[in-house]
Amino acid sequence: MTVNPLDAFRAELRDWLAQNCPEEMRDGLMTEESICWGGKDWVFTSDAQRVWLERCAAKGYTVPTWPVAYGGAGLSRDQEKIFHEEMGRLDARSPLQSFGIWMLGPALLHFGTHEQKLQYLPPVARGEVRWCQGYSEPGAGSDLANVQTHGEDKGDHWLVNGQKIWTSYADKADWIFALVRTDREAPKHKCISFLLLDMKGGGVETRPIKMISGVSPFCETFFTDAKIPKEQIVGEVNRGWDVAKYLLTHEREMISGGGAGLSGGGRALGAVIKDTMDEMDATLRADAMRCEVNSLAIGLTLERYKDQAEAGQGAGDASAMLKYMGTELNKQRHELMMNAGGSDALEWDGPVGNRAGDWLRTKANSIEGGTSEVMLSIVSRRVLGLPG
Amino acid sequence: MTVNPLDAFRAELRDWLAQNCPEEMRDGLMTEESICWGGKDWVFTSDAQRVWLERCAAKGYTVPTWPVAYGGAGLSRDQEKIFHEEMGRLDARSPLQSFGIWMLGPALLHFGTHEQKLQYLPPVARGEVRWCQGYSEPGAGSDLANVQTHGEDKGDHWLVNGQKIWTSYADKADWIFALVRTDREAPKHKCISFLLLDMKGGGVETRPIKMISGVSPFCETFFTDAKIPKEQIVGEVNRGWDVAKYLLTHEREMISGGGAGLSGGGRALGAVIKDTMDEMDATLRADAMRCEVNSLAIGLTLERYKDQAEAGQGAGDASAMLKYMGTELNKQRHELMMNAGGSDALEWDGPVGNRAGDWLRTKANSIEGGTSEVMLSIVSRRVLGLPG
Amino acid sequence: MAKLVMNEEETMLADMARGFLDDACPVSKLREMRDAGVTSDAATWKEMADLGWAGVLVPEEAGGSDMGFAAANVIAHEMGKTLAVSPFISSAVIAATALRQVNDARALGALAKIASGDVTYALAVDEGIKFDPEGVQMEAKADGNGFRLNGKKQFVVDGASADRLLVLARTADGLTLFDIPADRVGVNCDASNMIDARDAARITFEDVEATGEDVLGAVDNAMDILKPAINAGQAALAAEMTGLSVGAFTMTVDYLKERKQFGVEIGRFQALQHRAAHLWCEIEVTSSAILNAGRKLDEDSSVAETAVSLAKARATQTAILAVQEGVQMHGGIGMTDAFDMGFYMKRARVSAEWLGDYSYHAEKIAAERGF
Amino acid sequence: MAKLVMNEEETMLADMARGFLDDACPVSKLREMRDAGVTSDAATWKEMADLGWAGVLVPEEAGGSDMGFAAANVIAHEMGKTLAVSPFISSAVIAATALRQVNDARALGALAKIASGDVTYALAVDEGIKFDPEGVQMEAKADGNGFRLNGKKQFVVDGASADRLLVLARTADGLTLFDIPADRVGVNCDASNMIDARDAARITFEDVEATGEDVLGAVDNAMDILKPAINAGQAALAAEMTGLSVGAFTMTVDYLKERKQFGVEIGRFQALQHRAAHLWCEIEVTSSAILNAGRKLDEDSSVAETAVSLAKARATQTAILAVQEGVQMHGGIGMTDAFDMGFYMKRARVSAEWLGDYSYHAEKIAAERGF
Repeated sequence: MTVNPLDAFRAELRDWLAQNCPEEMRDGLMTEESICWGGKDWVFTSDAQRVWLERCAAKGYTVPTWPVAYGGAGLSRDQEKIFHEEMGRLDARSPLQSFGIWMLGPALLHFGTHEQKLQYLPPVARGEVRWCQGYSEPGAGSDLANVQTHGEDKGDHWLVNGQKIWTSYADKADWIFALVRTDREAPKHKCISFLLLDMKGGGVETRPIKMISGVSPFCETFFTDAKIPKEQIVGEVNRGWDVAKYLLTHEREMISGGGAGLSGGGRALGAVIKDTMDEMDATLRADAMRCEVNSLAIGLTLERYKDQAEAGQGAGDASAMLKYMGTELNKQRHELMMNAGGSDALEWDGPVGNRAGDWLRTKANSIEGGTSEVMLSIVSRRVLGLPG
Repeated sequence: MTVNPLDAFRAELRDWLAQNCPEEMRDGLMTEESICWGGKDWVFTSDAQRVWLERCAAKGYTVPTWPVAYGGAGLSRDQEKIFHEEMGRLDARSPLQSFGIWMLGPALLHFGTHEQKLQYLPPVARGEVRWCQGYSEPGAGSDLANVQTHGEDKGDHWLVNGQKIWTSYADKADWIFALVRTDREAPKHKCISFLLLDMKGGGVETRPIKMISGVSPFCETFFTDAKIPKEQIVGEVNRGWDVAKYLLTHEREMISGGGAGLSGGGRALGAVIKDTMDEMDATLRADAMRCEVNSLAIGLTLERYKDQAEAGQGAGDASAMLKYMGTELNKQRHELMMNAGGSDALEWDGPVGNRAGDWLRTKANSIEGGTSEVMLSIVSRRVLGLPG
Repeated sequence: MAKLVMNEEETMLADMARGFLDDACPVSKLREMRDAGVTSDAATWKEMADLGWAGVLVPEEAGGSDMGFAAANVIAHEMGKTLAVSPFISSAVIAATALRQVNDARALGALAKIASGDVTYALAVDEGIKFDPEGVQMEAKADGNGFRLNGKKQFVVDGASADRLLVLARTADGLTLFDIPADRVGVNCDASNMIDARDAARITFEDVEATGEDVLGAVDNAMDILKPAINAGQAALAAEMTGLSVGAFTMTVDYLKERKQFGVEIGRFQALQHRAAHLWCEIEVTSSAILNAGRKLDEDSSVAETAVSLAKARATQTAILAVQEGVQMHGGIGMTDAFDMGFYMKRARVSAEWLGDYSYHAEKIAAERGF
Repeated sequence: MAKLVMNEEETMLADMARGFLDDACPVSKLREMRDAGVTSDAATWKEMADLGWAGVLVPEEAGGSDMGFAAANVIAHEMGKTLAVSPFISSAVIAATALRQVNDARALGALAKIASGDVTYALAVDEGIKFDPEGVQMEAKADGNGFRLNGKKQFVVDGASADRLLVLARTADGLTLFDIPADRVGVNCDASNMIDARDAARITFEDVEATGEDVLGAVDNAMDILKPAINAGQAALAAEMTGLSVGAFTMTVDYLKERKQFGVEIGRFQALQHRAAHLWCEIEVTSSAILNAGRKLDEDSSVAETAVSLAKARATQTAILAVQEGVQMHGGIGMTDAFDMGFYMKRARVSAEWLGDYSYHAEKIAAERGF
């Protein structure tokens, strides 16, 4: 009797999870408080969180699809699906979240040298180094290629001066990857390099920005004569926009995933609705149904795009659709959760926790990583071929 | 004891209506079949329809706010409100509908000479002459001032050649008011005259356009060497755009009125909902409530704009709002009525009458008289002062 | 694991179908039929049968091509693009799926006739204005060894041209599905004058006699047979509606590129661009639900209910948006009968109601999600 | 006949209010209070009282300005534009209207204290997460000549700073409205940490003694007194929300004119233009409902329910749209605490819930329309 290799993988994984996922990590939570971000300064919120990270890292399960050589588990697309299904079955928390996983990883895996991958990726996979992203600049808004931060060529290094904004968790990060203008004359898309900077290497300062949700997930980041060795570049000099564009596509899919509820947050609306069924009026119920229908279909679309990618059909500009639909859905879902919470949801840390803070946080979803308007324009021009 | 003059008017009117409105005319209907359009070729659908028109015309009640000299009853704004309230109380049909009342009347009352008013308005008020409107031209779409129909100056008359489209009921009308280019050189808004043409005076032909609703309320209208005496102009030569603009504002309010349900059609959704309550699902009910809320508020807005006009504050460009909101509402209402009708509504002249035809007809609401997009652009630029 | 990507066979099937339909069933064909007062097209159905479409869900032993539900969706999707007229969903999808649940020689014979296109079926369920199979009241009273059927059905799609009817009726302890010829004594069929110019009928049953032979599956247990069939029909209809959305959308985007107003192509106006882009996003998301419904049906057609309801709910909302935007963005010309958009709008409306409207399916999903 | 146009006095009142509020209560004032953890501002309320606002609904014989409900709406509307902090709706509108229904010397005395600004009131109705006065369960048990109140209230707006509370409780045969001092023994007030940085509280009542003197109106008949008061409060709140919408909208349109992206003002982008225009249309339509509610209340405050529900339903939907568009169109900066838009968004959310959300009021209208 032959056993389907996928079935065997599933059985083995299920076993491993049963034995290794601590009980406290089986609540499926994805809140600001429960997430493990890792990094040099990370303080584990519980022993269980530390153990769970260490065990997963040892198996490559913090970055299941990365190659084993770089700290991953080398899972295929089918195995990855099974991995998420089995994690979901246990309501297991994600062992580690990080911009290193979401953003730096894909950039290096696609554009980096073997040495760079070996140097930077395993610490990310083990949760030892925390990264942040330096793209936006003050006043540039949606015009991301409008980079003013400048890197002067000093032979063996660049001398970087300038300012970034909306750098998520920069105050807590160890390293930053940033778009830097390395040519003053060349046109917008041919003057930018994608550099890697040690934030504790001198010349980098951060200042948190307080948001309407009351917290400061974003910072302003200032570079003053920061010295960046020449080898800390991803891709070629002045071709950093290619890397950035690649990552933008990737980021869109990632952000959309949050919205479609494939991550833990997605279960929230359904749970809230069940909890408040008795008090829920007809209009709220009708709106929640619509939201649920859209959520399921957007989730399937994310799956479809992943399957397409595996089949060699990259999403490209169509990923703007995922970003747009996923984030708009997420905003709507949180509006409904506020509505369902009534006056209990109107207090900071009231009876329903930080629901208001989470709601306000979602308002940034359709702005960060490219606004909904930019996404629609990308679809209109590059997918539909409309003029202008 | 003094009697409030408005109360006295109401009492008298109520009496008159009770005695003069035929029983058959007390069904509040406003369907294609029930409307009396008047005109030389009009065939009354019933004796009651004829009697009702004649009695109203004799009192000036077909055009209650027009001056008595021109066939109206000279009612004030307050009296007009009472007139509509009392008509509504009896569910009385409107005795006469016509483009002469809605469009030619306001144009002549504002721009016409006393002679023109005396000549053209009383026959409209009595339902003896039916007018249509010749604005749009093929290919011009929303760009109404793009007039190619040409009137050559022949001393005592213009020789008109060209083509109009979307001329409502032109095949049934006796006269047409039309925008005609009377100067080939002058810029777009200074070359157009507002002319009055006898459609049976030679040189005018019409061809009905079949619409998706299955009927042909619109026509193409062709002018071939049509001779128009010089006195048949409203306003000055080459200043017809002023008249047209004035009428567009007026038309927007009128079309919006249909949408807000101040005319008979507005009661339909409420009635349908009550009839199908048992079969109505939660989503439909929630949508119908939203529609009802918006309907009431848009109706009040129409009232407010009328009250403002009476107080000397013309709506001007803000009338674009009425047109936009009213027509979008009406489309939505008919979508809901189709939904409420289920499969019964999917047959031409099925168990719920011509509901599908009425639904399809509403799709033109947000196109005719200026598209919703044009209305939003008017608000954006002229009301909000946004650039572009 | 089944992937949410069209595989090679499906892509080829779609290409082939598109080629045939563009040629044999452009919208102008529907227009001609409408103008002639004709609602069915037996000759084209024969051609489709020759392509294997009538037997898409019929086992090979009965002469079918047995391509599966996802393939049926692919065909329906392409049919939607040009509003092709055929009894595909009624006969090749719903009836074939129902008959397939019955594992006997008679059913196999019926399936063979469906596959060859010699016999067409229609599903007679609705009695009120909304789809509600569980609420069927029409009576099939036991009478000797058989039954007597009395009652009225409406919105029987493809019912005026069908050779046979699947009739759902109430028996002593539940619902029973009858498979009877449309010309049996007591069956009176009134063709409905449908806005989409397609075949649908109101059918009355007066003391119609049915034997045990006419029962499909077990007495009082219609749903065992009918549920998978309805699931399959709803999925194919959702696919057809999504094809319709794509068809209407393509016409609209083409128009935005061509049509000039105020001196420029209207497709340069950002407000229209964003609306077109939004509509494209909606269609793209709905397409995932269609693909998923096909995959789930192919896995197990009796438990695909949620996936199918998701597809039909999304397809309904999307198609209605697509035709509304289609008409509005075309302006006056979109409102004329001479232009094709009206046909899309009317078909979308009929399809929105058939086999359960948005709300019916959204409620199914809500029930499954526990609220 | 009352016209749906602001009359001269109303226009003057609005101008005057705007002048005062821009000066005394800009959004920066709310920001300062929020940063200092302060939720009420007695000094400014005194100034407002001197302007006649606290007594806007108090008869002249009690020292009020007695300007009527439409005038109260005008003031609330202006307050909404700058998010001015005051107990205007709780005290000057709701409590004053309630007390006015009671035609006795004690009530007149209380009204005088409201008008002078010396005493402020809060309305304690909610017990669950949604507004539902008819469903109040808090018990006021007959005890000798008086009552004992036991229970909990939440979302008592202006409750932490109020001198007196109007408390709705259940008595033997219905609901009764009590007017008691906030510092009576057994009343425990917990200030809620509200997202809009305004005053609201959770209040518990433990064996609180109340005499017949403390009852407003008749025992078991609270609604005779409370219904007009709630109507008036809802209308004023709707007016405040519409002022808030105008405030957020004005900031947004100004930003569209200034802010450049890709080299041009973002207000040139047609998609944003149309969205801004749509929002303006919504605000304009809602304004009519506000004006109408004021007129209807001035005609007869006890039968203005539908007009008021229309105003609150529309105002809620419009304000939520206005702040959503406001944040989105401002991009990242709109999300920062340093920018004022967040204050508008949070206040809109709180106001949306207070005194009945959209759905509560839409259901009232549906009920009145017979479905």
